[in-house]
Amino acid sequence: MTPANFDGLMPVVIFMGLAVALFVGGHFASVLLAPKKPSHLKSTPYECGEQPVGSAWSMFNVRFYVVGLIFIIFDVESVLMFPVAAIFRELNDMGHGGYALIVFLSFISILIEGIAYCWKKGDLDWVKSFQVSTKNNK
Amino acid sequence: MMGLASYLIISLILFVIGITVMIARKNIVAILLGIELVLNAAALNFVAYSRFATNNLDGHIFSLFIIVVAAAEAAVGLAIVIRFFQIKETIHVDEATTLRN
Amino acid sequence: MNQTVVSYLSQYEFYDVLLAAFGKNEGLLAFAIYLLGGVIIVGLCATIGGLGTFAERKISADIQQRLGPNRVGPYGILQFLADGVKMMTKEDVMPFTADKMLFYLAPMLALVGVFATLAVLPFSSGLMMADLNVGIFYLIAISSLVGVSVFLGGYASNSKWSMLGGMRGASQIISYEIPVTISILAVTLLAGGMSFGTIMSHQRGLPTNWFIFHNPFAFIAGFVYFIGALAETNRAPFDLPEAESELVSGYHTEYTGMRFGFFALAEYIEVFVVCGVGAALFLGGSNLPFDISFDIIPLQLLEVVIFMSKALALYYVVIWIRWTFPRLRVDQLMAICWKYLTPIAIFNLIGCAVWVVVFNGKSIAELIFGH
Amino acid sequence: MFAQFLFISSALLTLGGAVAVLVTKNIMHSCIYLLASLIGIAGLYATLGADFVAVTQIMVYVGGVVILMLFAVMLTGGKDFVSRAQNLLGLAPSMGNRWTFSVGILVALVFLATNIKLILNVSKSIPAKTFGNEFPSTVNQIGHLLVKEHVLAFELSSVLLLGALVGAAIIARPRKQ
Repeated sequence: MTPANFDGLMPVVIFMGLAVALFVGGHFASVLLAPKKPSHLKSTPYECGEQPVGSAWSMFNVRFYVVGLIFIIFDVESVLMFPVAAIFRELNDMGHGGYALIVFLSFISILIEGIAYCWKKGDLDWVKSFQVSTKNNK
Repeated sequence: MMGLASYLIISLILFVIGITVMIARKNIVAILLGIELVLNAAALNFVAYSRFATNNLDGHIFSLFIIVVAAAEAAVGLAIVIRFFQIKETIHVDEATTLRN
Repeated sequence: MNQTVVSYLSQYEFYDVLLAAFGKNEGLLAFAIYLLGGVIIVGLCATIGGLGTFAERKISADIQQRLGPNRVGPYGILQFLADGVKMMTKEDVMPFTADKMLFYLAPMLALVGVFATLAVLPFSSGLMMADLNVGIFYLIAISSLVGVSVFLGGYASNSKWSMLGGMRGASQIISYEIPVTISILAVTLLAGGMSFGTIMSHQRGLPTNWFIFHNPFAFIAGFVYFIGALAETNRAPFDLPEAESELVSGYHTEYTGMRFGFFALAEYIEVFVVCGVGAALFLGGSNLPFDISFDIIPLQLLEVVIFMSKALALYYVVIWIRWTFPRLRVDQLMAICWKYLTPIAIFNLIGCAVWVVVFNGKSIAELIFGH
Repeated sequence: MFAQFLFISSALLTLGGAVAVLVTKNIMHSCIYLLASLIGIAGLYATLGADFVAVTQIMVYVGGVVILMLFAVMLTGGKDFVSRAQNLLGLAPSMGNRWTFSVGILVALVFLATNIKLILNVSKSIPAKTFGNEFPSTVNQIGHLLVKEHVLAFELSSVLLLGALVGAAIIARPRKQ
């Protein structure tokens, strides 16, 4: 395999630049073409015609965080599994298939323990998570 | 220009800014942001040394595990922040005076 | 390996002519080729995204026995241009309580996240823009910017509908990323590499070599990927972040004019991207049947056509599903992700790993017909 | 040429984002500046030829940690957000004052002064390598390292993550006061 060079990364940067350019260009066109008649009522947040009460930046239920928490753990585990999965076939062809399988499966089994724990404790239930956990935690 | 020294200096500036954020802020989430900066500076150092000083990729593995540990740290740290907020109704770090609850 | 459009073109004679014209500066020439290709692909995908809105309305009209848009151009096909012009000429309204910087930034992040994925999309074996060694992994990673932008769009508007939609949207997108990632992990394991070039080269020839027909586990993984991708792009029946009967319009309630247009464009292009990835990972991508190996440019264009037709067929299925199934409830949404798709995806991954070891990586067809 | 461009723009993004994290008074904005800084670091990894680590950086931080932090800010906003939205306080609360900033900057300067000299010596003692334009893949090597030399760390990291999941779920789980 011949080593690739840095120029292979160019499209990534170019596409990001094109996205920014499209954004700026679209904004520019909009500034040129769009009418500008601001009024106070127009720029109130839309709440079906009612006068908004308070700010929307208020507290949210903790279950959003618990979902994010489970996500990030799984995300990191999948990151670590990617290089091992990428060479799994190669190891198998070299005759280390059994060893690779053991390494891989023991990694995944700990992942399964995590999801089983969260399932049992009710963290995966969107609605019931509150009642179940109050029972378990006193 | 793209030598070892420039990467080390970028990493040092990042580290120093992270330390400053950790000291100057009184908001616990902002302190966690500073910790992330510090950890990233360390990981950047590992990868830079791995390219310029050695011929193997052990530095990459190290920074990979730093990223893993940083994610776990952020998860647990933010959980503590949320719990702290439920008890004290603030996330000012000076209010964290008790070791129980 | 790592064939890009530049290294593909460099085997022809006119490349040397171009190189001489650019003063022997290979980097500059590569930049010019990539920029041209990027503009073409962005234009193509923006057109596909625009036509997507048109196709959506036409197909829904078909399904509901209506006519759909038919005024602008023949069969109303220029409707998307009319929509675009309309968006540009609408007033931009920003709520006075909004967080101005983030309000501007959110649509841009969505656009950057979606466009950056286009760089690695394998349109054909030779005319691929970038064949990174971490191709599919890069695609998953950079597309998570869309989740951030959905959250920021909801937060910055400072409207209660937007905030609810943004929170729901972000948690939905990150949740469904897990089954999608694990399904892709199964494909990585079967292909033995993360770059799209490697993945495509394993699916050469007859459709029996496609990964979806490789083994039973990969077959299920294909469907898990598709369901998860529907949810990640906020398509019905998973369109809870923008459920108009519950949340007005979700995270882009306060977005008007061009900024709303950017969100809509990003969403439609993202649907095309996930369909393209599904086609590349599971349906053989741009490979010609029967493993034809003449290397001429018209054949490359044929490969592009094959890739596009596979991706657009999946696009049709996406629209079809939208107008067939009712929307899920939010607790059902989370239950499907964490209690069904994720365990099934992990099971598929284990199954694929065991399959590779037991059958030495051979597909079902190879085992039966034995070549 | 392109590598230099990537290096300079990534370095500017990294340092600019980090400085903005330091000076901004809005916790939401500072999360977004952190995002910019982390993407810049991913670009720096790419210039070092570490493609897998760069993408891991984007995947874990952009997709995970930053979203988690944004969620945590929303979950702990409460009074602070309301007071800022109604402009009761000029600044966002708890983001530090002049006293803490001066202490922090003092510490930073001391640290900077002691380390600059160290770094210059280190970079002199390590012979300068020159690299061409090559960008070889690191994925396969990292995979082999993970299943051979570093297999214990690989397995233990999964135990660490399990511990973090269980611990954080117990701490954050909603319960009655």
